[in-house]
Amino acid sequence: MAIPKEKSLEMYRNLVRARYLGEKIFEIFSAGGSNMVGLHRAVGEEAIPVAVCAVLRKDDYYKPSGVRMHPYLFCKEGFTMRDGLAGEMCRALPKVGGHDTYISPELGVIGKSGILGEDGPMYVGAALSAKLRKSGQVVVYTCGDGTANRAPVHESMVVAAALTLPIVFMIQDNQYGMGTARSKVYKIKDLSDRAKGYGFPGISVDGNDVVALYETVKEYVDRARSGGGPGLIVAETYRLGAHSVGDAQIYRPKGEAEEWWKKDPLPRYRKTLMGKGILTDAMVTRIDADAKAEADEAGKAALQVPLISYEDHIKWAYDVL
Amino acid sequence: MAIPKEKSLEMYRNLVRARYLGEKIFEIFSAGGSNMVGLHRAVGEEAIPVAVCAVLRKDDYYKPSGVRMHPYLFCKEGFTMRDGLAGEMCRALPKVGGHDTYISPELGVIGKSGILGEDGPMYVGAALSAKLRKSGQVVVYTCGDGTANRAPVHESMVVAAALTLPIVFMIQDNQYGMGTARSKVYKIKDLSDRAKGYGFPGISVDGNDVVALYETVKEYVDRARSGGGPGLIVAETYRLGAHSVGDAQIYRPKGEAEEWWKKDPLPRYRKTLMGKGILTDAMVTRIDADAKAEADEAGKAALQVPLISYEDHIKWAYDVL
Amino acid sequence: MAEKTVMLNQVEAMNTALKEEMRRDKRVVVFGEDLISMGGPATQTKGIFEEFGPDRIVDTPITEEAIVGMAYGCAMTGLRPVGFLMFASLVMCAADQVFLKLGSNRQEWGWFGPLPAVICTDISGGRGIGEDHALSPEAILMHCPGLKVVMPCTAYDAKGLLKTAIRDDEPVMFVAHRSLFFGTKEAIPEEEYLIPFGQADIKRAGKDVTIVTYSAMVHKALAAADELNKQGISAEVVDLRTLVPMDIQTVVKSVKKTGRLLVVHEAMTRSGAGAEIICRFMEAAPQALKTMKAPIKRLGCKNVPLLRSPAVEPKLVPQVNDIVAAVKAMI
Amino acid sequence: MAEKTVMLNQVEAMNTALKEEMRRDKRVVVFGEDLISMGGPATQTKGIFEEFGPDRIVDTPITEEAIVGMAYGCAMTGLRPVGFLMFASLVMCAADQVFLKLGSNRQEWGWFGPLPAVICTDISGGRGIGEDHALSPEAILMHCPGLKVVMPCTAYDAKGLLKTAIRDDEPVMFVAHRSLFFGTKEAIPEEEYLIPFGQADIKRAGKDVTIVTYSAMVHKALAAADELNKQGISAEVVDLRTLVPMDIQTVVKSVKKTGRLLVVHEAMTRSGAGAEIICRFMEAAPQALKTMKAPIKRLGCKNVPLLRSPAVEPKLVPQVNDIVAAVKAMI
Ligand SMILES: Cc1ncc(C[n+]2csc(CCOP(=O)(O)OP(=O)(O)O)c2C)c(N)n1
Ligand SMILES: Cc1ncc(C[n+]2csc(CCOP(=O)(O)OP(=O)(O)O)c2C)c(N)n1
Ligand SMILES: [Mg+2]
Ligand SMILES: [Mg+2]
Repeated sequence: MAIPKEKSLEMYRNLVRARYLGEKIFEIFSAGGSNMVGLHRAVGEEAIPVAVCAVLRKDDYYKPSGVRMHPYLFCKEGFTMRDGLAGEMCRALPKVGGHDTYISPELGVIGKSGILGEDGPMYVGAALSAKLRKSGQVVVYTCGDGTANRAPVHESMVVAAALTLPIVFMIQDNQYGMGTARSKVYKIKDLSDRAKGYGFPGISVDGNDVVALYETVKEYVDRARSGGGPGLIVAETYRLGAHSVGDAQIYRPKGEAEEWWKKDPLPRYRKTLMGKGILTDAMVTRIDADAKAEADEAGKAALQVPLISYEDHIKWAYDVL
Repeated sequence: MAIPKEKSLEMYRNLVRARYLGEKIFEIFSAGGSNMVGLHRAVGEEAIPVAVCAVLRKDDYYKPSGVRMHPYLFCKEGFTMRDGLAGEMCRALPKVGGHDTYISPELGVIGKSGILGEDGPMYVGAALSAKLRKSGQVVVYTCGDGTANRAPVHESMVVAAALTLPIVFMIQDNQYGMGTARSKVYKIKDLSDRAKGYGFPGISVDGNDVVALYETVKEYVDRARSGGGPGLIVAETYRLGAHSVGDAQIYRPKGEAEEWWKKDPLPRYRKTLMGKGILTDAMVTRIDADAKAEADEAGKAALQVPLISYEDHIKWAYDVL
Repeated sequence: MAEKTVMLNQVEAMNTALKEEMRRDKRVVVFGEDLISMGGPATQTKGIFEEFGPDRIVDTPITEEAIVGMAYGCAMTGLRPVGFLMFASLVMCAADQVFLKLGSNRQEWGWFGPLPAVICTDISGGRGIGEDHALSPEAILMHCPGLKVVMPCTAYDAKGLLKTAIRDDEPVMFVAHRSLFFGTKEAIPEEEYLIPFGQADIKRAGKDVTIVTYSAMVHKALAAADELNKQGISAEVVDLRTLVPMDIQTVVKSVKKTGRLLVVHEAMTRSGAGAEIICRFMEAAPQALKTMKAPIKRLGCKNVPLLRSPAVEPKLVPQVNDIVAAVKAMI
Repeated sequence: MAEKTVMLNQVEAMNTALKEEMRRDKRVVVFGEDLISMGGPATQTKGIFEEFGPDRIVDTPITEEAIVGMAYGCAMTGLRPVGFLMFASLVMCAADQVFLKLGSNRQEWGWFGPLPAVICTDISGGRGIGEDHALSPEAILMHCPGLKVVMPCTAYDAKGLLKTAIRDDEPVMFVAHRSLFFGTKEAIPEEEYLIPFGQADIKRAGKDVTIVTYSAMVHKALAAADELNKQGISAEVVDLRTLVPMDIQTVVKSVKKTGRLLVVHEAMTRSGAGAEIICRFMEAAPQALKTMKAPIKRLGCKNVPLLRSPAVEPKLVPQVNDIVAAVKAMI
């Protein structure tokens, strides 16, 4: 499958933007006073949302993985980097850009759960809805390797299989769930074996390889869209940093992260595209500068977005006391 | 694997006893006034508990399938037919025979859930306990094909795999969960494929064939006991009757049950044993007469067992109001 | 007004409500276990597949978490789903979905749009089938932000309230009672009607005591009122019909008249809905307490699990004679 | 008596309690998520693996239903398990296990033997991390037959109550509060002590108003009492410590003295524990209502989901000034 040049560049640009976004989040969080509740960094795992968003339609449904990937929704058509940042700080401009923090049904984002995996059934509902409405929409639901063990993720797969729903499950396998190494809780080497128990296709793919990701997601999304039902993609990647601020990482073997830094998707994809002549040094410099400027700008803009206020919050309620 | 002659006879006897027990339950229920809450018949599915109990040690843990199999605990060492019947009517002789209705930890029965599948994690706990106590006990946890899709059954398998626990999961696949044909909710033909997603052995076996069941259960229980971890056995059988009283069975194709009656495990096993010369006509007649007499006796005895009273029930409580 | 009526029991009334709403609004869809294959475990959805086809009603595997989560997902994406849970205890299998996703998830993340989802279920208590099957979950549902809680006791109310639930833009837990499904038929207007939420209904007027209750207990309270009447005590029976929102003003008005308040429910007493009803009453009428003729009383299931025995359940859950006795002790 | 003491914060006190009980009784085992790999998400289990090894502490996958179910299974088979849920909202992921299996299953089926299981968890509210993480589940736990509910607020209480919980033969929900884990260290006796369940503790004596509360809110109530004191109002702060069983007599005694009752909690007001506390008070002291100096009041979280924002949470959950204002309005 040849990826159109424009798509390739879009994905490269998004990878760079994603990297700067991550740094901006860290910067704002570290500065304090940002109304930001916690910090779960995602450096090195950005290829996954970038590739998924490159495949999806604007009205397709997408749930990025667990606690760390939501700001990366900015790659999805209709969202901006400012939104990703503002959402992280629980700020919102009601209806500006048609969305409020992280939820925007018309852009395919219907919610997320702080309790891991509970958003699975919600997105299965979106898939059922797409099927009943015959809208041609597809859902991509992503969760972490730790989360993939949870009950609601299982029930999601059961129902999606039984009803042949247009949903692609993705496990973002970054080798850890908090302090728990994946190998401690799975007796299968290849998490995509889970698909065998449900009777839909499953595949593992290098989650730091944008090209492989794009091709696999496209194949699975196309199949789902044409009525072929669900599938499972496991994207193998690595959580380069701590689970969250405060995690001393006593469980991590020495040298492991260093090995994975060598597989960083960003320089890797840059090299691929330069090898193909799609990217030049000049473009790299410009994309980098643009992304950095965009992130700076987005940071400022996000801090201008008003905090959701008590009054906003209470307005809708019917039995406040 | 040669099954010892005594085991074979024990299983045949238990099959016959199970059949009479089923009839006795039906009789008592139909007569009314028995304090019996509902009726879920299990005719034709008796080979499964019979084979399991023939393999297990007295102190092993066993949970028969779902709503219909609990009276068949009488096959387990230490239980009697009277207990199976009395349990069905919520009668109990505290400490007589060391057990009360259906729960008897010292005989390996720690509870059951009216909400399907929720007993899975309880029995996984027994398996963890056996492992931590190094007691050499094994757990067999059985549930129906419908129940096997539920969240807690999944989490049970996840944990059992991760911790290499001494537990054998069994799915009693009787082709229906209430009105839902198994084929409507599974996209896999062979339910034992579920094991592939957890990384432990799985196998499907003819659930109306006592010999095949015994051999498979023995292999899986022996492996679990020797530290080899969990496994999944799917016993293929058929729910010959309605789900429960009141079910008009509008969903069942004509003639389907008739086909399965031909596979009734009882005459089938009788034929096998007679072919091998283990059973004679005279023995058949005697076993039959004994079982019938035992069931009649057990029926009377069960109705003598006192109902659990309000006073019994309230005695243990600490904040009744 | 001599309206035309049709005789329906409660499950027929619910079935009719569903069909009427499905005809009126193509976005209404229904899903759950055995709804097509068996017409619902208690004929709630009989004939719906035949009339509306596979795009409007779906049978699921035995996956309660998924059913509730799917209701959220459908409601966020242009449909108006009615998800069925086979009995009310099953909210416990989908508790995070019910309590934290359906009721509060979108607002926790700062989105304040509509979520027109109904979860339809029924309490199976009163048959001695044990705690697992008989749970009456309203106190827990009331403690969740963002859920409306409807508990009808007549065919007329069930129909009107279910239709209102389907048209509501917020999530609604519609909790019927299985023991009432096949009760006496009632004359139900053929013409469409809705019953607004938050309006209690005085099922029987009286002047000596106010019995506040809902769901199946209304019928026991009415029977108790009959009995009390014979003994010269006149009881007013207030059926709350919806617990969120709760019409406490009707209760206040009634108690101002009678001077006595007894709250009755089937669920366990401790931390039950009765406590909330009593607190709301006190908050709405703080001065009433000083002049009431007897201390406020509540009556619910004893604080122990329901034994799986028809012989014991009636001793744990309030019965007609318990209500009679409680009232007499107040007088 | 000049006992020897050691300075511990609350999480250290809990950790010490666990270790003491594990040394005392080999049947005590501990399991949950990241207990070994990280010493517990908040160092609750630090050092336990090192001292007791893999037969006494086990790390599980992210499977909350399984954790609670396993506590049942272990407790029925000769062990005394302590299962950890990473934060208290997760009871919702294991709701059937907590509410219907742990608390009532064995008795539903007619078996009345012991079930010495502890589920240990903590509320994560107060940090603006949203409803999903901040749930305070006590009202729901109290509504389950068969569960004891413990909610300590000091290091001293946490240690003594956790030890009692582990020795109890009935299932206990031990619900700490994360915001207190790393608070000021307290002088904890080196010698062993236990705190019995069902004994409220008067954390501050006063004469004008009784503030009844528990868990983290005790500290806010104490701060409010300080502030009120400056304004000439003397508040008594009663810490219930355990909600089931509940020591209502201490509350009654206090209110008889003060004539005023305010109940405060962090959980949502509607159908919250406050309602039960108030009802129990009324039931225990029906005549008191006639003579109290002000209507009883409750203060809890507003009936909306907690927005995931540190800027808004304090406006939803009662703060020191809200308690002060509520008391002043009563006087
Ligand atoms: C049901 C549930 N259990 C536990 C937690 C606490 N928790 C938050 S993130 C996390 C690890 C998740 O691991 P994984 O799914 O692999 O995602 P990753 O953090 O690696 O992106 C845990 C255990 C939670 N939020 N929800
Ligand atoms: C969680 C849950 N959902 C639904 C029910 C209602 N119910 C009782 S039995 C049954 C069918 C179970 O099917 P299966 O597991 O195949 O067991 P079988 O009845 O065939 O033995 C259902 C849906 C229940 N008891 N628990
Ligand atoms: Mg991970
Ligand atoms: Mg079945």
